[in-house]
Amino acid sequence: MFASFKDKIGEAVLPGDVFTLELPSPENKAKAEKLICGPGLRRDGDNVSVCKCGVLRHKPPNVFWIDSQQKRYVPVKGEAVIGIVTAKSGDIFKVDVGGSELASLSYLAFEGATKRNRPNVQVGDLVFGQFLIANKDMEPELVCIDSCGRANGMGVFGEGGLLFRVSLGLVRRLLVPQSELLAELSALFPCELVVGLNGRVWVKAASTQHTLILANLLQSAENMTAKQRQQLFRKVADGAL
Amino acid sequence: MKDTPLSNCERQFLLKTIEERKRLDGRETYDYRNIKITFGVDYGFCMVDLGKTKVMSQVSCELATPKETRPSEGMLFTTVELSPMASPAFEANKQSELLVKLNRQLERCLRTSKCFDMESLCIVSGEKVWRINVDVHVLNHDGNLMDAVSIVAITSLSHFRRPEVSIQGQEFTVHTAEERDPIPLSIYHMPISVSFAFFQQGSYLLVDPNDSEEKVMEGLLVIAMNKHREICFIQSSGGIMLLKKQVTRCSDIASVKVLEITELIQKALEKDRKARKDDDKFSFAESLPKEQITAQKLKEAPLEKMDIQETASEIINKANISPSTQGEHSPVLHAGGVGQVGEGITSSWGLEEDIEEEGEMEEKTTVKKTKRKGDVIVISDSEEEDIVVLN
Amino acid sequence: MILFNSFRTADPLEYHKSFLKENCRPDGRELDEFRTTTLNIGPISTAEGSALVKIGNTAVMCGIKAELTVPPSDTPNKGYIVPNVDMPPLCTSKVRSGPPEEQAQAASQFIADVIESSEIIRKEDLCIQKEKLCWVLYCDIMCLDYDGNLLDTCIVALLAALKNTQLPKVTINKDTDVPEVDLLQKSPININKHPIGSSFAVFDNTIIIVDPTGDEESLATAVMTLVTDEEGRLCALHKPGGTALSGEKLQHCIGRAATRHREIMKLVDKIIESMKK
Amino acid sequence: MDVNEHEVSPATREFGCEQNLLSRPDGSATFIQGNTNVLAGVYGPAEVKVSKEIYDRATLEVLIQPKIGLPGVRERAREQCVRETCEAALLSSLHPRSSLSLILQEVHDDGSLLACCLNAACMALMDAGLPMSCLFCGITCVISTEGQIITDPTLQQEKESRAQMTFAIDSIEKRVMMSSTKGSISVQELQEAIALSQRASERIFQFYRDSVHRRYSKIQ
Amino acid sequence: MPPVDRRRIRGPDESHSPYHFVTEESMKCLASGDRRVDVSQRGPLDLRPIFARCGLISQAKGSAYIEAGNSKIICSVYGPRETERKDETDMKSGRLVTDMRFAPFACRKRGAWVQGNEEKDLSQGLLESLRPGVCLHKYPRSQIDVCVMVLESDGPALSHAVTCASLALADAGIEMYDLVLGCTVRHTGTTQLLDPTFAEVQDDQSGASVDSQGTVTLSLMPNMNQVSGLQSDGVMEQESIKAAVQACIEGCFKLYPAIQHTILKTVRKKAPPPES
Repeated sequence: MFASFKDKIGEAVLPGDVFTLELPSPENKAKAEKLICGPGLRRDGDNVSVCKCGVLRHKPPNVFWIDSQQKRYVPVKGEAVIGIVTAKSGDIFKVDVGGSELASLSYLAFEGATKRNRPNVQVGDLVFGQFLIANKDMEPELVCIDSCGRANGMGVFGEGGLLFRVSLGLVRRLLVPQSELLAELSALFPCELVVGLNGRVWVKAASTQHTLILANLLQSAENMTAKQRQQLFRKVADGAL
Repeated sequence: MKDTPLSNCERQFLLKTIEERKRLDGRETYDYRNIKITFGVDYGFCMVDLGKTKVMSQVSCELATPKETRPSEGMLFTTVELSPMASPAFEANKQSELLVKLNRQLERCLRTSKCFDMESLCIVSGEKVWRINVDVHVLNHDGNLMDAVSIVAITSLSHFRRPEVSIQGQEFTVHTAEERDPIPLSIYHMPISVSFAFFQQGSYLLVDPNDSEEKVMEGLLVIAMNKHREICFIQSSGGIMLLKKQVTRCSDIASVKVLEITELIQKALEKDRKARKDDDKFSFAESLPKEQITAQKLKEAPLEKMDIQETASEIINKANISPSTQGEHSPVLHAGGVGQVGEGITSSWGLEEDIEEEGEMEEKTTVKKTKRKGDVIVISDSEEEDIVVLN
Repeated sequence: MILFNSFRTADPLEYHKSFLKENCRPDGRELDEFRTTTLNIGPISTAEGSALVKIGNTAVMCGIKAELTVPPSDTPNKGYIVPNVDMPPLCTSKVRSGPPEEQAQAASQFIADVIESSEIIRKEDLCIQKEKLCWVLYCDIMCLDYDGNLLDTCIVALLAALKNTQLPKVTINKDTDVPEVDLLQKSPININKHPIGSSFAVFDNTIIIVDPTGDEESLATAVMTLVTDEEGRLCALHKPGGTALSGEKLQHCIGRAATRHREIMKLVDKIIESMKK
Repeated sequence: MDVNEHEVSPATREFGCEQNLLSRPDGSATFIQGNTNVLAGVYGPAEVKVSKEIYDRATLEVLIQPKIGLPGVRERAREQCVRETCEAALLSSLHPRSSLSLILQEVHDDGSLLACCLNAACMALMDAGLPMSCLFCGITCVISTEGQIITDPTLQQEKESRAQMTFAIDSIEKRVMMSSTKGSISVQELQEAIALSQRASERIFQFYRDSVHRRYSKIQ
Repeated sequence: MPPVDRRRIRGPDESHSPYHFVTEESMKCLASGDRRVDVSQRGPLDLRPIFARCGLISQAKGSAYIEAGNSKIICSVYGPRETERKDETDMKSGRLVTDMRFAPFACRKRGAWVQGNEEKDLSQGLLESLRPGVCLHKYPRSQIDVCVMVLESDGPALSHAVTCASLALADAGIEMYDLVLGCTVRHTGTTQLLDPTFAEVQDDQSGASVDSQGTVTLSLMPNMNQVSGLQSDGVMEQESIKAAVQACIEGCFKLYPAIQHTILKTVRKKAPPPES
């Protein structure tokens, strides 16, 4: 349908849109085959077809994906998420991460945890962890340690703070390196912010009031252009709220 | 499907904000969320948004036989339906506790409070009355369903018009909307429910709790009242103990809220009435929020029909050039009333079981079987039509 | 042979495809060949009309019961036809006892639509006296053995049972205003149109087969039922979703359906003829 | 064909849609065709009941709720049509052993209700971000007593017609995914209606595209 | 208001069978239907000619069809399969589940689709009669479903249903101690009619002057010569009941060879003897 990806980068695409790969000339044939399809794209012979609606993104040299605003999270290996512990059973916790299945989290997958020294985790607690196993055919498994066995910011949440939900698109925007949104936010009030790729955000500021403002600002930033957002933030900084 | 569980963190934070007399969405303790009332094309249709909670209602009427105990009164039936759309926890066609409660409370709110004239719905006493049905659908559940349901139900009842009926003795005629203007119900008063959520053994209260506030509340008090400060029903649940003082305070607050909401409903009804009078064609597309980027509109447009017929004929002709190669099978008859066509695979059903009704029971099956063998002639791929084999 | 059977169980889809590639089917049929259709008209004496139809293993019995009632108030000169399809637990291991599941409900609606669309019987013919009395024909269709292609089988059963239906003469007694039924004088009802269905299944978006078996239905990417009448008009093009078909492919199917219509009509006529002798 | 006919009955009425209007479902949309209005909500991929679990794909359930009264046999038949159309478009094998549920609520029926259900369903599935191989849209055609084919009819036009057809058309090759008809139709009429619907579908797909463009307009 | 069946297409709210309004002269023709007036054709203790066949339903593990006079009954057996009710305490033996229904067109008066109390009673009766014959302990943790459909009913259906169901069970290869055969006797005043038709049962009830009338249905395991089920309705003296039971048992033995034959034929078809 469309000659190439390149013209459509940054534009909204719909499921069923098909791109033909540029016919590789003999010398750069190897390059064309190396195209990496991210979320929302599927390769089908010489064509790449879109299966989710959203904005087509490109990361040089050859990574393409679709940025969409969906709400439902599907676990992906290596992604860091905020989970809610729903049950303890045997040696594992069952954790709700917003996906189609509960994820399992071992007692031992915490920094410094041993058979004797079990982490203090109660049902209803929040945990920040990353997926060790996440694919469509298996039960997802979370861990709260990195490959070196260190917590690296993961683990059970402490007292206080507020958990709320935003769209998965907004979460990714918060997490891009040098995110403008994040910088503007932290300039407003000093705060602790934990962002899970499953659309859950935890925030804790000096006072309840500040925490609430931050949460509401984030939720309303969803459908705003950068300019509208900055205006709003300035208003808040001037003490309108 | 299960609802997302409430984490300890959210619970603690909510309780803390309530203690600090704040709410997550920035409301004050006694504030309602925004109420938006929309009407549709039909009389008696109404959609109410209470913050993110969304409900809709349609009132309809039909002729029915009255109850023997009240032969000269119309009937009112209310049905609340919790659409699985509204929350992942709702299941279709399931009588959940919440659903039973909402149905019962709405019934008390509308029927028991006698908010409209039932006797005017009688056509022939003891024989024919109007039966008014209120179908309420909960479309999105973000707390305080009872208030939303009571607002949408009474608003759609006030908006509804029934066909006019003229009576000549025992005979009556129902007039269509074209013949005579339909007439509204005579509403005496508008009962509106106001919900109060209690926290910390009743030391804190919130008006119009949303979903997360409902999840941490300890008790709920629902007061239904009309603008004349007449209480239509009170229901407390959750097993909290309230002081007399608290109840009176709640009823004071309720009276203010009811006044506000009634005014809002009246205004919305008035606006709709005016629009209909000015013959402003209602359209759902117009009611879409224009400023939101999630909404989109497209004007009506014609379609080029020029070569459609040619395209169609071409397809038909092309198919006719190569007619089906499959020859037609001719039917084979086995007995009076039984026959078969085609000779693809035969079934595990023998042909003969239904036609054998005579004969001796003992040796019957085998006898028949052998006799039959010579009888059935199967014609394969024959174009001849008149081969019929009869017993 | 044993290997082949386990192939069938292990990967039924590939098993079927390996046959379709060679333009034939696991049961030895060609792609556009129907299974043997057997028709038995009038097996049930307690019904006003009845028929047992088997297409391959699929067996359906239709019984027509006529009752008397008051015509509907919006069409006082018409009677009722009330069709219902049921798939009792008897007919397949997939159904558990209880109210009809989606497939049976959708089939009931489909049969009702075909009756409406084809005007198989003029409902006016069922009226005995305007605003006072009319017949209601309950067409109860019961699947006894389900191996695919329920809809075709149901339509043939319905048509044959209706052709077999004899209604007693009814007069309204002028004095008492009560209907009187004379069982000695029975007459057949007038069949206005003869709708016949042909079902198709699509494999891999390209291969179209007729008269799918139960296995074929569950593996196909789409199924479709075409109903035609004797004038070659379509009474239904029922394709509840599935993979897409072009207008050209549909046209091909319509051609096949016309041949099938002639075939079944001949069968029905012959049998009815033989019963008169 | 004279031009005046177009003015008598436009090929498609005014369209409108809004996505993501409900807070609870994972995807939601309302679709408006003239005065016909359907609201759709989608949940999933979510936890599936063991009895409904399918080992190699997601289980899709469709529920159609009429405005008045409870759903009956007619709704069941419609649900089957919508469900099997969605199943053909969705790449459900990407989410095995999970449940997808689609709930459609009739808000107002002024003709072409099934078509509007399909359109609302497609919009809601898109909003939920479920993987799909193609999009689909619904178009209803009626044949008036004069033999004229009218697309996207009102309830009045439906009542006055002698035959009615609803098609679902796919977005890639514009072929017929779903078909549901009423009344007796000649082959020529059927093929004309299909051709017309295919043409009308292009407008609907363009409308889908415009809506999505607008929705993502603020994210650069 | 009765709950409305939303899963079926509804007809008018009320309709009446034409048999309510039958004129008198045609009533006579109805009444003279299928009865044993002519003893030379069929004696009071003769069975109607019976036709039985196994393995008709392709989808079922086992199935059988029985036709006796105008009565037509079809039965299918599914299982043994995993039991649905897992909470059942006794998991050591299998569960037999019976479901007996009448097609809506099976009787002169149209029946409802929804299973009525009579059908539930018959299902229960069928279960009780069959259970002693089936080696349920061989099927732990599983259930065997027996579905019986009466396509046309001409006289009491339970006895034929029992015979049909036991044939279907045998066809399904379910281990059994013995076949179970059913037989019914109608007792009126002094006469006893074996395997009565609808007209024969109907006729008696209208003539209410007879003070001793009833029906006895009996299920017999012929090889073991044991009765697995006995049911009687109506008012009868002890002596008459004795006689009726005896008549039933004799009827069952008359039935036995035909049923045996059907099974033998089925077995031969399934596994033909090696040609010598």
